[in-house]
Amino acid sequence: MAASDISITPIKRADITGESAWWCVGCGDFGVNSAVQQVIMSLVNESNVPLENMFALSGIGCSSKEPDMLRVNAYQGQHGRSLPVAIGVAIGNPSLKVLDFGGDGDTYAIGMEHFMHSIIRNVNITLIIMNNQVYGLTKGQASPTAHGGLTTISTPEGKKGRPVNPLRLAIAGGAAFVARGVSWQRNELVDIIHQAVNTNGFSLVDVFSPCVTYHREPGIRGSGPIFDWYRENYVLDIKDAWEGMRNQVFTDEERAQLPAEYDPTSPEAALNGLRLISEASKIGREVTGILLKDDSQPTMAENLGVSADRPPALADVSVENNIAGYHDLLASMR
Amino acid sequence: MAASDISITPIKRADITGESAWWCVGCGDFGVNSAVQQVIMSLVNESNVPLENMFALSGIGCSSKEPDMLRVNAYQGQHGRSLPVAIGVAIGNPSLKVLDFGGDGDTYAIGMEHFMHSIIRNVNITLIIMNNQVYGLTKGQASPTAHGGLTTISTPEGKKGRPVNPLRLAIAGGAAFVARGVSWQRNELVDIIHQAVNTNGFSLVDVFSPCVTYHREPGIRGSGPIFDWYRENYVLDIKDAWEGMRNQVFTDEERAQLPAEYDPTSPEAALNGLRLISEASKIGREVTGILLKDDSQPTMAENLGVSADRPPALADVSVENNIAGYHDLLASMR
Amino acid sequence: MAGFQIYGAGRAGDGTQTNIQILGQALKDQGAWTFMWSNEIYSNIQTRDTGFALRASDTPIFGPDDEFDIMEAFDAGAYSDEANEGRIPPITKIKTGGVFLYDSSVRLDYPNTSHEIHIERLAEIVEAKKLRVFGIPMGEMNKAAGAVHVVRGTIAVGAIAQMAGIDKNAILKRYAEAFGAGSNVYEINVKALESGIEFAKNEGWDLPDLKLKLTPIANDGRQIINGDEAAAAGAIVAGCRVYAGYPITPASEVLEYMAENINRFGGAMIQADSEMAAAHHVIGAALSGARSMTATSGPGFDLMQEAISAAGITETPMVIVLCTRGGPATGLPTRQGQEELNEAIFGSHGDFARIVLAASEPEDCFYVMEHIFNLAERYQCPTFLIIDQMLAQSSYTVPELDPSGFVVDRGKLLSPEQFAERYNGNGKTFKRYELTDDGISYRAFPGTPGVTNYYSNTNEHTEDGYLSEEEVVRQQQMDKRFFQRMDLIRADPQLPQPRYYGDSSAKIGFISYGGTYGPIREAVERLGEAGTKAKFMELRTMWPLNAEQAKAFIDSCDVVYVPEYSAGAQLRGLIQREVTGPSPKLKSMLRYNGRNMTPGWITSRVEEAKVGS
Amino acid sequence: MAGFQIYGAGRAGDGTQTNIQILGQALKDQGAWTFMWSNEIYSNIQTRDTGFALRASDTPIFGPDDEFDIMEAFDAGAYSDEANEGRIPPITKIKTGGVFLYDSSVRLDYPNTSHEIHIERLAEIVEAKKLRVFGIPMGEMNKAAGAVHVVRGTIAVGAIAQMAGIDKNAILKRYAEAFGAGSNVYEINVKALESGIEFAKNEGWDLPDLKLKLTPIANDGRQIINGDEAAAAGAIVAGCRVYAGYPITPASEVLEYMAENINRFGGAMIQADSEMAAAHHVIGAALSGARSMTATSGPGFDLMQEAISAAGITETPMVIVLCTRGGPATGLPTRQGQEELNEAIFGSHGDFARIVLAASEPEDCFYVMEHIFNLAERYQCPTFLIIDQMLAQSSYTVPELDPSGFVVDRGKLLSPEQFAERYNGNGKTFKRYELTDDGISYRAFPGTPGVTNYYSNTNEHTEDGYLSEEEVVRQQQMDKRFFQRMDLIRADPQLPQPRYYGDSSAKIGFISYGGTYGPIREAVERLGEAGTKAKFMELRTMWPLNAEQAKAFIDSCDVVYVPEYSAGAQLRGLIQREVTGPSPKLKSMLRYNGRNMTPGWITSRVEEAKVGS
Ligand SMILES: Cc1ncc(C[n+]2csc(CCOP(=O)(O)OP(=O)(O)O)c2C)c(N)n1
Ligand SMILES: Cc1ncc(C[n+]2csc(CCOP(=O)(O)OP(=O)(O)O)c2C)c(N)n1
Ligand code: SF4
Ligand code: SF4
Ligand SMILES: [Mg+2]
Ligand SMILES: [Mg+2]
Repeated sequence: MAASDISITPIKRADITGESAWWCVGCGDFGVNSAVQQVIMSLVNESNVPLENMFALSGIGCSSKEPDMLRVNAYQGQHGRSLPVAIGVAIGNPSLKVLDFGGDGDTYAIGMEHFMHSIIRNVNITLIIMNNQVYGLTKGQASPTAHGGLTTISTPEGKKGRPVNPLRLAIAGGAAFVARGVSWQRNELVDIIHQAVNTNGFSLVDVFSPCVTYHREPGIRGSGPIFDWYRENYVLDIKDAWEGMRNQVFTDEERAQLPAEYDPTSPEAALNGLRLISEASKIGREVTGILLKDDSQPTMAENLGVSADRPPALADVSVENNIAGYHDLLASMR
Repeated sequence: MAASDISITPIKRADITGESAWWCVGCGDFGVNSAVQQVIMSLVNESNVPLENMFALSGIGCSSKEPDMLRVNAYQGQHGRSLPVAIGVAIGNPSLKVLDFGGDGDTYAIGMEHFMHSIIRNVNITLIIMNNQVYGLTKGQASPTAHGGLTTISTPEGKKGRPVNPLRLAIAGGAAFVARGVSWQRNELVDIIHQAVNTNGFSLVDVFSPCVTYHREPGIRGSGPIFDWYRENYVLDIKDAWEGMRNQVFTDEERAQLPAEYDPTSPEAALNGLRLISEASKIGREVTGILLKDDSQPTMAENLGVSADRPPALADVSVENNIAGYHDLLASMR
Repeated sequence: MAGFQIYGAGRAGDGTQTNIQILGQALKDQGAWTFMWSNEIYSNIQTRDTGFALRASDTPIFGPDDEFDIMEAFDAGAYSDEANEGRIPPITKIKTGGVFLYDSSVRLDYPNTSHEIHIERLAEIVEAKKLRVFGIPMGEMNKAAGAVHVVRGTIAVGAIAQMAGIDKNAILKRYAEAFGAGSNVYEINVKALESGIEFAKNEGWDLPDLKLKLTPIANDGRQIINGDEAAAAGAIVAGCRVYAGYPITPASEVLEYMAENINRFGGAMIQADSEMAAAHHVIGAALSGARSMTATSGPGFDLMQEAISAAGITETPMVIVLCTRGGPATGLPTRQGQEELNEAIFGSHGDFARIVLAASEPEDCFYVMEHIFNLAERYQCPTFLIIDQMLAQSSYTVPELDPSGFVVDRGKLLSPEQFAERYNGNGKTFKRYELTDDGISYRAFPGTPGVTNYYSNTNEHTEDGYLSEEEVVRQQQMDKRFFQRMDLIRADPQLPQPRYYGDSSAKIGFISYGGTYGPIREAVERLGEAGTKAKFMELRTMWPLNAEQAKAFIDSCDVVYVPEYSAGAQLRGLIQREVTGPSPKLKSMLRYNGRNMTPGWITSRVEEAKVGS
Repeated sequence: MAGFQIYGAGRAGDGTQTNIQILGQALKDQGAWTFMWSNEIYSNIQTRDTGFALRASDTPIFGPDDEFDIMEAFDAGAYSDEANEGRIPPITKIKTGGVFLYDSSVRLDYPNTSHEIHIERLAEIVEAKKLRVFGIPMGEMNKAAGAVHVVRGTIAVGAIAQMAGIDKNAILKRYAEAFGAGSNVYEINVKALESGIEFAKNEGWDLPDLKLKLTPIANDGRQIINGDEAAAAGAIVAGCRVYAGYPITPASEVLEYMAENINRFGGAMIQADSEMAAAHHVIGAALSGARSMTATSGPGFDLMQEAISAAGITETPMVIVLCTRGGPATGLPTRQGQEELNEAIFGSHGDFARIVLAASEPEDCFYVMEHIFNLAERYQCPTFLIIDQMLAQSSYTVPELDPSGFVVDRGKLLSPEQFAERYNGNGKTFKRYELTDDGISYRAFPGTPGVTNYYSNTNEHTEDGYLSEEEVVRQQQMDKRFFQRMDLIRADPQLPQPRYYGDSSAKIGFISYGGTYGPIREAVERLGEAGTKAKFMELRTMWPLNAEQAKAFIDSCDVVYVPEYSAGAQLRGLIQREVTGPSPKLKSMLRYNGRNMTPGWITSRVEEAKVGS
């Protein structure tokens, strides 16, 4: 089918697959791409979202090659700057489903301004970060999420100083949806991304997506082992985290007040999530799972008075049809 | 005395006062300036900090005119960019006491990247923000801290969307010191700034410093009344906030666990502070006081291996004295 | 041409500006052409000296004149550099025989407190300039009437109206508009105005030489508008539906205009977090299919450089109104400057097509927006309009602006129907960067049927937008995007053409752009009247510069003056690059102290050059 | 000049690069001059085709030659555009009669799996180019020896060593250095090397035409270094003690070098959050008194524009090494480009003094850092060094670099002692922007005695740094900071002077800058040898451009070619602006496909032009 034929459901993976692969064999990003494609297929095939309405964006980095791996409407932009472009798209036409892809350098270093403001403005997009602790594309310098001690070409003595914790910032900023996925658990990741896309407002899905080429832990080389390192040394499932915190941090009375399962939709989720992150970090771990889901806040488009039914991109700009309004406009300046 | 004579304590206010005043009569910034001068005098006169070691920076804005109001080593930079310059100064010579001044537009809009990263890197400086909810210098557009509904020239229908909450972000980012002052309570403000300067690491002092010219609340005009509006409708002292939260939010058992007074140095301060901010916001209030003080983390200078005793600015750069090292350096590339 | 020029010398917050503005509006209603500007506006908000000025004439005018006929002095800042900061007091700018109308109250109120005027201290300059001095105890009159200090200006307006024969009712109409007829503020102003008129009448004051013969206009639609507003209004009429910007002098008025107006037409105004964000919002909105733009000035423009480069390689239409001011860095943020031409044309990394236009007065700002948007979409490239601070922020009287002639030409942007017709069912595949015969690829609206692979990429890319580094691909895209595109642009008849003024046989020429237009045009006229033939080429398309046209003009002259507000002589550099090389024929006239040029500033430099040669 | 050029055609991750590098190092130890570069390096990390190349010569060389004498082919990417993406396979670049040495294994391992070489498929080109083909089953030999796939390259090195007569021990020494003598990896490589030697010996292969007569150097200090490393090392020797940067190709090597080395000398390397932050860190560090710098490329340079303007008005020394690449936007991020000259000279808003230098090979990069820092501090202004991707990232053999001659001249930066002497006890007051006779104001070290009012301001300011908008103040500061400063800079004898090559009586000239130097110099020599006299002016100070020198050179020519890596002909534009205007004498030679120029690429264009005329 010519891609420009009116899209006919059901679409297959091949229909939304780009022309070549740009990642090292074994790179975690493949897992993310696969999950993303699955979500797109499900949106189109099951939720009747027209493929025409998908819009993918990215910055620059290995992770930002994601639009090259897809075949959807897309923009691959400048390093760190995909979010403000995504805002333009989402406001220009609020009927578009905007997926923004980035790396940990892209979004949490140089893109920090936009990251925080996009959250606070609650623009209705889903941001998917392939977090690998390094600048992959520029050959392995430490990124802001590199853990303390990580040795890279830019931190020959091991990284000093604290990493950026995106989940904490997103919760503090008031994101509508905050989750951490891992690239090697496809089904969970699909579920997370799916929920993110279906949340009205700003959704962050930070995914641990290991760089098998430049992320080097002492004694570990290659693809498989770095995944193991993550599994064994770094991540902590939110269920376990909650369980552990309930049991270890709280008194019996307090525990009685706490639900047995972590609930990302509870009004306490923001504070509980932050607390979980802190507790996990005390044992050097990072929480995975859905931390927060709250789409009670108006989106940026709503605040600006535009909507899928009133998209600026499709506003009538013919002079004829607007002439009365234009005359009014000018009459006020005399 | 010629300012370049070796400074002799005690210094007087006039010694550290600039050439003219750049603010509207009644502007809150005068209160901040006065407190800052008092802190400088106390540092110099009582704590034996040489006046030579003070370094003030700012961006652009009414608030950023602060260095023009002082007479100390200083840099008035670009809008939103004083923090990265401050980092350069603080790393170039860690013996300098760096005070950075900014506005809410300056630091929380365009300067957001640097705000978050300066916090996370824990650079040893004190950031003092004159928060007035508007862009004063450009004549009154809404700033990121403008409260919902505020009418300004850029929000003729009232501001829509959430304000940036700098305290929440600073706590989430891991600042060493986080406080909110108000410009009309000089003594408290002096105390806060003093503590901030004496904290090793990144200190944020966000000060409500009303713009008497452009911050317009319905039915309120001029200098006095806008201060009253803040007092009566907007701020909530941390003591009262804590008291209120203890009594209203917690069960009796929980309350028993909580200290009677808010303690910014407790290990729970970060989470308690965030909780206080949330509770206050539910009644449309902003907490004032010291929320957090924790200087346990290494500073950026420490992480980079420089210090007051080993300042790059004063490193010996003579070729003669370094020649052996230079030869080694070059010998490695053959 | 008959007219006069008034300077209101007061203090920020004392109402000087409002009253002068009202006087100007009333004069316009009476048939005058006016120009109103801040002559002394400090980039800070405080109760310090300000000067707001008004020029009125019986023919159209586009800038200030050299000296002032009347000065309204509301405090001592009018004649004295009180703070000893090197300030040149405005009184020096009254012309010989001019009028000094001042508040003779012994004590003034806030914000003029302690800046009372001591008339005896100006004896020397009054003598030297043979000033006509009129004192009115405005502050005291206010107090007696129980009115507020800020209406002192209204008293002054009344006195001037009386002396210069301006219709009282015309003025009252404007006060009514400003404050609401019948409101308390209005009534206070009416009384003040009347007391001013009375005072002057009682004293028998008269200024026969300043009486303009005007024909009141029965609402012929003439507008009072500044360059920013005109550009913003023009943008809306041209179909701009997403505006993203960050406040900055002298561009904030564009943002504020959009905040007020764009939503009514189905658009959105995004007050961005920074200019960097704003520029990328503009790209995003353009990708969604909206006509979008931003406006900024120097420091903000610096922050947009990367986005501009992205728009360049992704072939995204991007409209920027660049309001220039005195630099570098923060520089002189509220004052005149044209130091951003270089950056507009040569900033950003990489070679890509771009278009840089300039406007010279608000009418031009308004109408050029039609072309800006059409050019940006026709050639899918960054397109800038440069306007300088004087033009951006001064209020001009211009003929009624007519939106009806605007043509919206979206170039090769396919409507959903066109898209369907072109691609659906015939096996053809849409390719964002297709190599077409005419060298321009199609755009489309994502979200409309069939548009599923609209891929824009800041990496070098294949025809369908995928990253590629192959030399053949690169060469083709570069040739299309840069060489072929610039050739098309050069040949486009909608590129604003230069305008010529003065005597075409003259051997003295001027080349310039932007707000220098008014002063130069008048200078050329005055030179002509004084027997020195001169002519003026006003450039409107700065890039690509039409070298043949410029060469023809320069060749026809013995000397070509290049007046500009730039120490770096950026315009002259451009002419050298594109037309002449370093040439003794080109003579710079540089003004880089933040102050406006006036006709006399220019003519005197021609005289000097003559004496020198 | 005798020498040869080898191309290693493999796949990212298969060890091609390492082995070629080791061969190059060994050749250098044997007395050769080498040049090593990535000929095909994609801006992505994956197992796709890469090409790493080595040129060796018995005289110094500064760039690639046209064609390859030897190709090591590790998989089918060497001869085929497998993915059908428009890629031109490297085999097309072997010279007639050249050598094709390939892995003849039937199956290859990761990352070359499924890209096995089918030699029969190249019959045509082998025939046409009369290639000498040598197949070694490298993969199979590895497997048999239980070694790893990546040492196939070592086998190839062995075979080449045998055929071209390169000393085995010289090579082993470099493997020992790379992997540690006696280590397991080392031993595997030794075996592989030997097996390659044996194989070739057994087959009786020989390449007598490629045997270089070299005199092994007994450690004469000759270095193998790329432009980035040379600039970074030069910066440290020049006293740079704060480096702030953000990774970006082709400048990351500067950052990495600083990360490794600056702290030992009491300095700090700040890996910034962005280039914007980095540039401001540089300003801050300079204010503290440290020599500081950053390095970046196009997109990062865009982000520094505002900071540059701030350095301009605050008179803060700011050193930027600008490593250029193919643009616009992301463009061709790992490939050759010189599209940032315009932005370096004309970017940033406002008029201020700046200095833009260029270097042409690593030795130049190293030594010019002495002057960059001295100039930046002497004139207290932004100072840039432009180096292009080829120069930044290719490894050159250069004579031993000597730090001992560096002079650190900090201009009017007062040491604590000098400050005390000048100001203390005599009632004189330090003023940061004092109007001095020589037009340069003093700097000082905050934190040292007496320095209590060191105030830098991005607003226009008085002599002591306070904000001022007064016209007199503005005029004085602008005259000092811009006009006077540029005059001083122009007259400075330490501005790198142009270098001239070739026959000074020639009428064919070349003007260029940067890494085009090597290819042009060779082209000029070859033209000369072929009887066409030519000469070359290598510009090293791009701004301020010395127009007299350029004019003299151009006047002495009938035609001047301007080779550059820019579709926009940015260098030519600069020459037009400063020297000639549009001139038929100037002929652009533009290469903008991301590939390096070679001598033959240039000479053939001269020939074409001749034929054409
Ligand atoms: C303004 C700018 N600065 C720097 C670069 C160079 N650059 C390209 S990708 C990248 C970092 C990539 O790291 P990350 O975002 O973590 O993505 P990853 O490659 O790890 O997926 C950098 C620094 C650039 N392209 N633009
Ligand atoms: C890059 C840039 N953008 C915009 C401006 C214009 N500008 C000057 S001050 C200011 C805002 C000031 O607001 P804030 O920081 O809150 O300070 P305040 O004046 O309220 O104290 C702006 C937008 C600028 N100088 N530079
Ligand atoms: S370098 Fe790392 S992040 Fe990039 S593609 Fe390879 S494995 Fe993935
Ligand atoms: S405008 Fe507002 S913030 Fe600025 S000086 Fe006046 S009162 Fe203060
Ligand atoms: Mg990464
Ligand atoms: Mg503010």
